[in-house]
Amino acid sequence: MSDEHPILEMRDIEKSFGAISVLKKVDFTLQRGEVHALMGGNGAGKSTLMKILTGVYSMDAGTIAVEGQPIRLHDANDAKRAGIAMIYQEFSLIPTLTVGQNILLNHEPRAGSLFLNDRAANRLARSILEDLGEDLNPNTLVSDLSAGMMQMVEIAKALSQKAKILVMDEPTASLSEHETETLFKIIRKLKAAGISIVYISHRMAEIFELCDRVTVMRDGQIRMTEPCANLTIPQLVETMLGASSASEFTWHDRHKEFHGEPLVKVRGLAMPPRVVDVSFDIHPGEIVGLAGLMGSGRTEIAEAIFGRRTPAAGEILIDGKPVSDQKHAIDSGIAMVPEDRRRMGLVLDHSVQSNMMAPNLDRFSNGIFVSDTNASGVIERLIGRFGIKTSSPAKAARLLSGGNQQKIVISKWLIRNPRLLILDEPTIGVDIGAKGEITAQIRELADAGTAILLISSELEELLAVSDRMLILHEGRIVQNIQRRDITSEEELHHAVQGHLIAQADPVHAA
Amino acid sequence: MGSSLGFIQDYSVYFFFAAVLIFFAVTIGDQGFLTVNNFFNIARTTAMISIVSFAMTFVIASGELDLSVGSVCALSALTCGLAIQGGYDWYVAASFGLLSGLAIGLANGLLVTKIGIPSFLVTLGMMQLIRGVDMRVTYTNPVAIPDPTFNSLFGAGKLFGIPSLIIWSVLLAVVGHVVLRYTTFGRRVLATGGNRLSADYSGINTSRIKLYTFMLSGLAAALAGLLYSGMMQTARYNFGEGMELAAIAAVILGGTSLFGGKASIIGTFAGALMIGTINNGLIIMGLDVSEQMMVAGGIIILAVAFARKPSH
Amino acid sequence: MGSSLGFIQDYSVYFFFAAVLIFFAVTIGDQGFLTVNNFFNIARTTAMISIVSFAMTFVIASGELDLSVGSVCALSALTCGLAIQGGYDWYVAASFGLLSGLAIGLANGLLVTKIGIPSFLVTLGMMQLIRGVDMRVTYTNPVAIPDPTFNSLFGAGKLFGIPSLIIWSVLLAVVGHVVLRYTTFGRRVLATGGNRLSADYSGINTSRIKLYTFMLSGLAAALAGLLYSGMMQTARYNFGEGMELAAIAAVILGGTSLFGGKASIIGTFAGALMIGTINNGLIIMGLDVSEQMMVAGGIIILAVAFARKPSH
Amino acid sequence: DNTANVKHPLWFKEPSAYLQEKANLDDLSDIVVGEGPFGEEGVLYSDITVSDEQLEKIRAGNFTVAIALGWLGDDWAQQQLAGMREEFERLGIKIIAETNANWRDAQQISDLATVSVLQPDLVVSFPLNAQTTASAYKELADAGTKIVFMDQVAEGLEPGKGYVSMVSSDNHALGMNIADMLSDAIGGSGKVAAMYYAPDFYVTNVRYEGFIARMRAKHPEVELVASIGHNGPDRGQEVAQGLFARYPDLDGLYGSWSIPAMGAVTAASVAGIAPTDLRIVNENFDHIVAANMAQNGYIAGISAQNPYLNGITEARLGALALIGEEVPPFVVIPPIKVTRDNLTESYKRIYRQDAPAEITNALSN
Ligand SMILES: Nc1ncnc2c1ncn2[C@@H]1O[C@H](COP(=O)(O)OP(=O)(O)OP(=O)(O)O)[C@@H](O)[C@H]1O
Ligand SMILES: Nc1ncnc2c1ncn2[C@@H]1O[C@H](COP(=O)(O)OP(=O)(O)OP(=O)(O)O)[C@@H](O)[C@H]1O
Ligand SMILES: [Mg+2]
Ligand SMILES: [Mg+2]
Repeated sequence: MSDEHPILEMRDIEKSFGAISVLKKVDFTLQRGEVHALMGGNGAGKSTLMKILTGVYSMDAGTIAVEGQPIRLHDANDAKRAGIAMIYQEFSLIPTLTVGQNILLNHEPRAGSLFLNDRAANRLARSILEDLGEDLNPNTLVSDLSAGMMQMVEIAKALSQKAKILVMDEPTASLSEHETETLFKIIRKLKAAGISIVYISHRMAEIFELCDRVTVMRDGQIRMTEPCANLTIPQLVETMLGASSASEFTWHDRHKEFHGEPLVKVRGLAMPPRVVDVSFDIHPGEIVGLAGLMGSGRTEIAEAIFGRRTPAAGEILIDGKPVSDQKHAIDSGIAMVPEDRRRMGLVLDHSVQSNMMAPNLDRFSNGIFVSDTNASGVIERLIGRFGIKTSSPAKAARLLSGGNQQKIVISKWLIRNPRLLILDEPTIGVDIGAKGEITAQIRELADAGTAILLISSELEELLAVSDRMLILHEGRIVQNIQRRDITSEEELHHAVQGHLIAQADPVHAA
Repeated sequence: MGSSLGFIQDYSVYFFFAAVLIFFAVTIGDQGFLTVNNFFNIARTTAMISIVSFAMTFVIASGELDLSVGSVCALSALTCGLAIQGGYDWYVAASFGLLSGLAIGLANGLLVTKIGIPSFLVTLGMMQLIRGVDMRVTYTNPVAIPDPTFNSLFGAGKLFGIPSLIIWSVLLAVVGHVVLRYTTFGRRVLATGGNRLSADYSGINTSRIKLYTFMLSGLAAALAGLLYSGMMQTARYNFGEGMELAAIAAVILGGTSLFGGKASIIGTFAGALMIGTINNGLIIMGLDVSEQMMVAGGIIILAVAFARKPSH
Repeated sequence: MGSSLGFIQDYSVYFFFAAVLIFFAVTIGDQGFLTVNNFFNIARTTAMISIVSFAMTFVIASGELDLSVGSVCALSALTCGLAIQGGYDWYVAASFGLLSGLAIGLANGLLVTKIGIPSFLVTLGMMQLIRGVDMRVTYTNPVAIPDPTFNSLFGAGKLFGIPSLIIWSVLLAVVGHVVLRYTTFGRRVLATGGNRLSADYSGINTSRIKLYTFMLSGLAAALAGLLYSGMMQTARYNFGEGMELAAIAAVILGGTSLFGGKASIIGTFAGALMIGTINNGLIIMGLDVSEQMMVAGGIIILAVAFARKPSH
Repeated sequence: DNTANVKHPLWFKEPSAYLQEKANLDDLSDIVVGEGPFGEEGVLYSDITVSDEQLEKIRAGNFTVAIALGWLGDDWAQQQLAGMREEFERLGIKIIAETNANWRDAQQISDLATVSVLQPDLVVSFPLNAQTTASAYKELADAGTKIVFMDQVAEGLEPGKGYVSMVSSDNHALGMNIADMLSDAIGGSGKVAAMYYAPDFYVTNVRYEGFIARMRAKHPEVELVASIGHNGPDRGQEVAQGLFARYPDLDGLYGSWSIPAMGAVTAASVAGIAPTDLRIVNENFDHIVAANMAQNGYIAGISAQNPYLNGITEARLGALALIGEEVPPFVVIPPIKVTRDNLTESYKRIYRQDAPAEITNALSN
């Protein structure tokens, strides 16, 4: 093997699903030891291209060479043999198995040729997790984990394969800043060890921080491959989307003061072990951001407000009345976009249209009979508005790209016109264009009087949207601060770790 | 999978049913297979299984199973029969029968949704428990139903020359189809079976939905029991034995996924009628019992070999 | 769910089995229930169902079902019986029986994985088809098995004072447990049933795995057939009727999820033994058949009422 | 009362005065004990013959017949079917359909409806239940099909009008023979138990009633200590195990059909009970119980039917009715008491061939 050849060369790759062509004569080259960003709008074909590389999909035409040697990829094992591993966007974990069992699935340490050595497996898994900065018991069932934790396990699983080529399909989507930083450290270490990495992400900052080169795809074609150093964010966005729309994604003060009776009052909420004592208010028309580390209990708070969890102590009042259960919460006008679209957001085998109708059946019916025609008008409008890439509303949600699936989950809740909209990591996997559109939507709703509780691990997003921020640390709201008093992302980043932001004019805790 | 192939696969039960009909028409058309009377026979004898499998379609679509239908069938028949013998009017007696089925459906549903027992076990236990009750209340003796109105309405009677059993099953097929496809309830059932957690987050009370499908199933099984007893003018503790597997088979043949979320009542009806037609045709062909079983088994496998690769 | 409660729920079948034993020991301990012989009886009569449900545990864990076990049981018994009558040595005849089961398992597996027919239908069709064959080959006559070695090894014999049927079932429970828990095959079965797509992504040949579980199930059913015929010194076409539901019940009682991915062989064994113990105890109590059915059905429901809320 | 301390089957009715009267007779061998469904006297099967002239007429008729059985899978059904097939062949009547309802009356109704499409001239059938299947038979009869019933009559049909005739073993006598053989086997006194088929099923009900009547009348020293049901032949072993666990000192057992009786044999041998300490009597003659009896096993007596003769008789009665002959409404085949002493000759009578070597060898040991 010589060093003249790039570690990976994909030439003239074509792929269609049925009549729809997804990849059109795609060329992609990966150099040894580089971190190569693969970018593009939702549905551009990034995941499809990489799944061809791991043998999940078979290509219709084209060639693939690893270190100059042409290879054929029929299944995941061929890819494994060729030294290729991938962190899948939609996760490749088995929910009924433990963390340790998942990380080493299909390459478990053995005792003899037949028997498994689970103890060795757990030791290995634990050490990989420790490298990732996670203190997670390998005997935990994966189905008990939060989305962020699952992502860490998925990463650990790919790392455990000791591959030459590592594909990461939105590895930081559900990670908070802290985990992201640890991951970056590891990526740099891998790079130093000569491992080549394909890095897919919609987070611009990460690309510039991490990557050597970037390839941009649009509509199944390669539009550009350039060293990062030669590029600016607006250039990149324009190549991806065809027009610059990143401007929407900057904060502007809505100059609103929220006094009067709050819509939601949270008092002394406790859900051990993560949530100890949490109190805050949300007013109609207000956008409140909730920041915290992964596993700090943000989801638990959100679900308590939505009536899905019974707190151990404390109370949650809507219109002054305690929330009894989810039905009560929904009837009081609360809606929630959950954090895991595949498990909680979608019926993957059902069509886009039926998914979007699910929470709105009362709206699209006379109480008994459903009117699909009424619904399809509204739904087609939303599909257009968010640029949801689907050949038709009848397409199964499973067949959409990750970002487009997420757009369905968000837009189906917007139909409801809720009084309080809880968004738990709403823009996971969503491209920058759509993020702007979603941000605009949130503001529009708030202007119309809807209260918003936004949970996001992407501080940039929190900062872009919120009027006020709650900072959750060790089970308590350690700071309740107006957005306008935060001057930098850096500041917020530290606050989340427990270092308070100096406030000019502290808001009195409600 | 190409979409044109997809079409054939989605409708495979209809194609295959047609193939079965054509085959029998060619081979034994002149031996009585191709008579109105024979088709009436097929539809009449599959009426009960059809009706039970319509409701079973809902249960399966919501992600559960109901194995208790057979013994509920007998329970309802016996309740009604004993009530008629006890001097109640037939419609009161019939209501008692239906109520008994509804009650068992309710019990199944509560056990599954409130206590969280897997439906396979709840309804298997219930199947035994109720069969025991069926045996006990009548000492396994048959209960004669000496009410001509009842027997005509639920059994051997005709309306405009069409046997009442056929009217029942066609009527309920239409109702079932409309409810599944065009009502909020039907949509909620499908969402529940497709992904329960996601349906829950969407504000669908999935426990309530499951409860309703079990009640529907109890009710349908009870109606089937009334039809059996109308047809036989007698009720007996062993009505509906083995019915659960036959009904589930019809449902799955019709293209409903055993894992929930995808269902078709018309498919189920075609599935039930196809099984009935095969049984009928093979007897007319003069095959002996062992041959009938072999061929019928083979046909079921063949019939779905055309069907799509399941996603699970 | 609290973790301490979780523990009880995970092990609920053992707790409940213990409760059943204690109840019978107190009420009918002096009426013959509490004798070594009676426990041997229970274990012996549940040996076949246990063995079939061990393999069924693998099938269910991989996300499928096998309804053909009952008729495969009879097929193997008849094949072996006819071979012995045809003058073959007992071990050759037994191999023929086992091979017949393996062949049906292979056919089931190929139809499910290559053609993609839902296993419920494949194996339901196969159940009928093979039962037809069973009837045909013997004209439904019983086949006597006049081989004392065979009958002792597979049936009424003892080794070190322990009935051979018990040795078979305990041995296979241990093997099954080890394979499921501690081998790559077992892990792959669980992964396949836990999420087939993810398992595929991880490079597991899930079709192959499912094929193997069906072959295992065919083999186990065939062995159960040999044990039946050894115990009764006869093979009959109707061996194993209704066995499929009983086996699935034992599996689910034991804590295996009908949706795949989670399984326990020891739990299955406890489930099978518990059902056997209940049947035995109720007979000794002198309940009549209808009472037995009511109580047994109720107990199954109660037993799992302790079990966890299913995640599906 | 030596049968007072047991829980009788749910369907059990006290033996009628008529039955008790017959049970009081010393010798049952040359009489018909049972009465027909309408109280008719039974006619012995041997009185039903077809003359050459009648045979000509039957053959010329080109008649067709359908056989609708309640179940298959034991010697009883097999021998009946053999008798019918042979006799119909000889009579030149074509069998155009055979159905097996596999114990389910709903299935039987469906089978009969399908059979009616073929418009057979004659149907020979075992009605699984007199009440439930009645309307299906009535439809056939109304369409002009002649019906010969096996073992029981569907309700609402009358001999000569709705159906031709009913052919049955003398089931009352069969049950009484069991009591006699059981008593003989245990030396006239001791403790016995009965295992019965739990569901309501006409022929087995009648046998049990005959058994009880005879026990009371003739065997006061034999105490019936337990009566326990099974709801399927294959559960016999499990039930017997429970029985032996609770009553380890039983002297004898009425084991119902051959399959459950053999289940009891297995259960007894496993429980370590010697064949000399427990005698089992049952009511189906097949190879397996015969072999056990020959080997000096537990089976001490078999109250046997001769189902081949039932088959022959049914075919003859049907044929005669088709050419318009008058036939008796209730024809009876008397049971045979089989013990080890008359085993080979009974075998020959029932199966029309010599007993297999397995049996004869065992007998000579
Ligand atoms: N199995 C499939 N069948 C049909 N269409 C598919 C299938 N898989 C992907 N597609 C379509 O191919 C297109 C590209 O999808 P892909 O997942 O590669 O996008 P992506 O670039 O990864 O997008 P995202 O950023 O949203 O993850 C999408 O329009 C999607 O709907
Ligand atoms: N470290 C962990 N180990 C095990 N389970 C966890 C962990 N973190 C979170 N979970 C699970 O995820 C669910 C949601 O957790 P939480 O509310 O703490 O999440 P969060 O603060 O939104 O963080 P995340 O970004 O991880 O979702 C909890 O019910 C918990 O069971
Ligand atoms: Mg993607
Ligand atoms: Mg969260």
